[in-house]
Amino acid sequence: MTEKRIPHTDLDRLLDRLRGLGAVHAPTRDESGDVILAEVSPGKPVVLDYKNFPLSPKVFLLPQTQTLLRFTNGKPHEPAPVAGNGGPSQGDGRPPNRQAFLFGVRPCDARALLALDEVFLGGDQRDPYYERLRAKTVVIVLACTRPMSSCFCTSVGGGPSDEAGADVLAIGLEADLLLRAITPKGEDLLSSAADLLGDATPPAIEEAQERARKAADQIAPVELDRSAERLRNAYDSPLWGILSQKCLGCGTCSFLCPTCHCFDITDEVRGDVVRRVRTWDCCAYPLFTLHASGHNPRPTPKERWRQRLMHKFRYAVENLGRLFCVGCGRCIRNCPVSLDLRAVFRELGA
Amino acid sequence: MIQTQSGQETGPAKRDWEPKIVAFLCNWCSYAGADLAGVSRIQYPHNIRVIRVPCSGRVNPVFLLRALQNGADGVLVSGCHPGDCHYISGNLVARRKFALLKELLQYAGIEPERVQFTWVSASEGGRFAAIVEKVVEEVRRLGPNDKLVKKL
Amino acid sequence: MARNPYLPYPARIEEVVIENEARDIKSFRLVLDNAQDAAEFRHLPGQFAELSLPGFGEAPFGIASSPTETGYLLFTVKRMGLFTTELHSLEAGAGLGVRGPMGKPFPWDRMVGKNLLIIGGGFAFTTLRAAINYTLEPQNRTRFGSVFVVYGARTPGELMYRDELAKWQTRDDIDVHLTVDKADATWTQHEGVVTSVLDSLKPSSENALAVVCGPPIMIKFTLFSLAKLGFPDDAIILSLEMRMKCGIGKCGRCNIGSKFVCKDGPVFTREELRSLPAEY
Amino acid sequence: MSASHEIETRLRETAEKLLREKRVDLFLGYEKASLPFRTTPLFLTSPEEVKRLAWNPFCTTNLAVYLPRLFKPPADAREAKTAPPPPTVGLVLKGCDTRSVVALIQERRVPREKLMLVGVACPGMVDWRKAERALREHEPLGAGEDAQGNIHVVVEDGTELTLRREEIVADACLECRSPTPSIHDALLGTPVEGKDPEAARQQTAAFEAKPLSARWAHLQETFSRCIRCNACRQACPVCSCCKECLLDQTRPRWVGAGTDISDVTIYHLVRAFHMAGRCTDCGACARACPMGIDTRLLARKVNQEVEDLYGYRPGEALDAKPPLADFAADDSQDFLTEP
Repeated sequence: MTEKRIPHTDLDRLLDRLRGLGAVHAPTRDESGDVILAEVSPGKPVVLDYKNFPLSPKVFLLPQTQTLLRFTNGKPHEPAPVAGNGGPSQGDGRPPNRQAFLFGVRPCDARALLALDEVFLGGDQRDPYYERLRAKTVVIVLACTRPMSSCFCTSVGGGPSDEAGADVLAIGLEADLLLRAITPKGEDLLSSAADLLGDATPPAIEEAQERARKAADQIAPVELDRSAERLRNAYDSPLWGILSQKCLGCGTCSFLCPTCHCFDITDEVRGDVVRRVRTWDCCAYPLFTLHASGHNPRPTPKERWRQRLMHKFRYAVENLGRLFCVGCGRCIRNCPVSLDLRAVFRELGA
Repeated sequence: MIQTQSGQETGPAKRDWEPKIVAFLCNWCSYAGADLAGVSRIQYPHNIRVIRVPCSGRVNPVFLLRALQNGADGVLVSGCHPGDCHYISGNLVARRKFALLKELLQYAGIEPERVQFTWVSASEGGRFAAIVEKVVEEVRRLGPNDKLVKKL
Repeated sequence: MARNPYLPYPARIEEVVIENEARDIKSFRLVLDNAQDAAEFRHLPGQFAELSLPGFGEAPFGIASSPTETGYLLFTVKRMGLFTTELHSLEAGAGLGVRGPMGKPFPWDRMVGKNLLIIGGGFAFTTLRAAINYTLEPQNRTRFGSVFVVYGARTPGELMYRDELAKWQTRDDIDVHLTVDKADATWTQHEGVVTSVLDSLKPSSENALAVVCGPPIMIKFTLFSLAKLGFPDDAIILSLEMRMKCGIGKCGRCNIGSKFVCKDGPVFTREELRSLPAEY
Repeated sequence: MSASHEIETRLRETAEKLLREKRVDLFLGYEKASLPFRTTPLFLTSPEEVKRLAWNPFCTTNLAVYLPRLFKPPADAREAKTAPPPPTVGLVLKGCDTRSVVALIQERRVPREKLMLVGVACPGMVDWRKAERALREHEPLGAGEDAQGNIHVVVEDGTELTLRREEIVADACLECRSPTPSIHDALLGTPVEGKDPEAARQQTAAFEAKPLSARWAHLQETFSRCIRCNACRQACPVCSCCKECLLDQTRPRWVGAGTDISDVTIYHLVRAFHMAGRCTDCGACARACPMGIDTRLLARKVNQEVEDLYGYRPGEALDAKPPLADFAADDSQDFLTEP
């Protein structure tokens, strides 16, 4: 495990170096003033004191709209490679051959990538589209120093300086950025910029640990222990009906969620051009499970809302041994009716 | 340079490009009007593709948006004159929809010439030809439609 | 590199058979274009595949042919929605795509040495046809005990595979009972719902497995009858339907609790279903 | 003591009485949510629980959105046989929410006689996104209202800050023509005067002043952020109109499922168009949008057109006929093409 540091003032030089290797996505302000993770060209200011991005970085690996197949004379084939970096705006099937560096991903969102890996790289069949994008993605996590009141990563196994899912973990110090390689990809990254980096001194490492501790202390814990078991006994609880009453049935929670990955596949036609596209889908929508016969196994918001929670906190645990929630709090912050999934576990009790 | 209704300046249209206009014609008046134009051998541009609808009131705005999305350069909707509707008031209800749609699209930044509405009766073959001529000419001046077009 | 699981095998329709009087159920005999694909496509009765039509998408259908019927795949499809309406408009010679086989077949290992009670209703009889043909194949027939089939439809004209049904009824190594809800003047066999046949003929549950496919209401009452006949829950095998997209356990819509119908099913025993939420 | 506090007390009394006397089966209100600057809808059925009811500057949700589903007609004859009789519902309504209820009653999707409307004169509700933006890097831990109606915030390090209410109320509140409910069975709070209708007109005029291509470019930039989550549609009380929304239909599929900019634009154009003569400009759609899209931009324009052409303002008169279900022989047809 290599540990290095770089002065904040040299960050641009590091990003420039990475630009020589691939596309660099880093925190930057958009027109509306929000800090988003987007490709930054040289000279574009990178912002480091942000809380988290509105959209999770899953858009880089599971683009919201992605062409799976094209048809020529009725014969299906994979789409031709496209230029670009696999960023959120271009979702064509083939990944670029260039690497994409995601700089400044928060630890919760990086942990979510491990969950997506279980789905798309695990099982009997791997998802080639995800796999190709994933192979070319290097994740540089930036530890959190100022968590939000909707954050609860420490209750789902993560933390503000958690390494899970990171190739490199960066921790902001007073004058430097501490860089810790977590994976071979991360080691490669640090060695490719070795001349820009200094050694991490013991006081710097200590400062990093102290900052991490302080951030973790600010996060209110949620009682999520044994969630799968508790939910197993709660399938028929009246709680689902009560809590889902106010659910509007929009897809905000799912679409913003860094682990939600359900998708739809539809064909699009224009003239002779036919393509098969994958688009995000959401279990809160009635159409998600509607049969052609008109029968719907999850007919009301109650079943649909329960499904979402059960999937994240029980089914995923039973199938993959992992919670499909990383405590980023996006669903809580952005729910139009402030429905808070933490309430489920509070109400369920131990 | 040509000045258009919407105040847009457009360059000369591409030489080998011909505008494609999708025309939604009501079964009872305008379709018969188009037919009359044909049997009367009145010449009009061949750029229109006719879709016969039971009544101009049947035309959902999404039809027009879909036509543009699928590559039409302009859309024309034509129904019976007020008072002539086979269903008494289908065109009058439609008239409100069309007025609002036209305003909305212009507000959103789509040239008003791209989406046009008119009334043509079964006896107005000449009027039909003249309208088509005008619509085609206006759209030709705008050039190919690139707004709303879905690029697969 | 592994084959892209979203890429269908190219195939073409060799023959289309109209299966019912209402003409809304057709059987499509498909042949895969490439011999290598055909060799790779190895299924057992109970499995399904996604059929693909460019511009219309995909839809999952049970494979109606037995693997012992070599050289083609049979799908029997009722006209319901967008995809099936388009499929029904196709004639012999038309091309389409096939992805599969998918899901788990009927538990053939467990079925060896057992008496089989096969119960079907309506157009859900497709994979049961595959199962029957599979068991009747000479090299297989001796591996199973008796084969007792009850198949019901609303009217005589709605029974599918009529030629085969007639052939099976002439054989002495299979007992086929047909029933219709509403008989017509020419009908000489059972009249009434499937359960009434079960209740009167009382097939033995001794060393037996029951395989049930049909509409939800039929399944519901058949389960009562099977319980009365003494079939334990783990001897009752059901096949579920669910809206599906990917067919490989990724897209997340066909789950019942922690099981995915596409890869853990569609075949479940009643016992397995009891441990799952009733979201099907 | 803040004005809201007094209203809250009276609101609880009112709800308690309605529930206790069984004049309503269900009372819809707000309760404190887990995050600052928010409330969450509350479905009350028992008078013992009225203490949970809250009234504060964060009661943004338009509760009328729940009415169509509470009064959903049975899908078929079988459902009609088993469906329970429609409930009597009491609910808290601000001026904007009242307009939505009026629109729903007009469209006969909600029966007036089954509703007990508790109106509250509304001084404008806080948009949490605006409030958080105003706090910049600070993380709010708690928020309340001071005697002047401004917002008092405690942030992460215990510091207390005050945000001026008019700077952080929702955009729609800045253009609200009728903050005091026009119809009600009980009215709480001191009536608040409506904003000058010119405020909304100016917004439209400013956009219209841009060249055509700039307007299009602006929309394309805005819509490129859309993630098609449907929050704008689902949060809208009047947008539960159709048996199956055109945007959801698959036979045929009118609008692609993805985020192709063309599909997204059509989604928003269709939604805005369907708001013609119906949108009461409560702003629920804009507040629901997680991507900060100004969803009111198009609908506002359409409804100003409706007012100019047909003299109709949505959500005002209970007995008015919705303008798109109506016509007049002399409706303007200047827009038609003549040879």
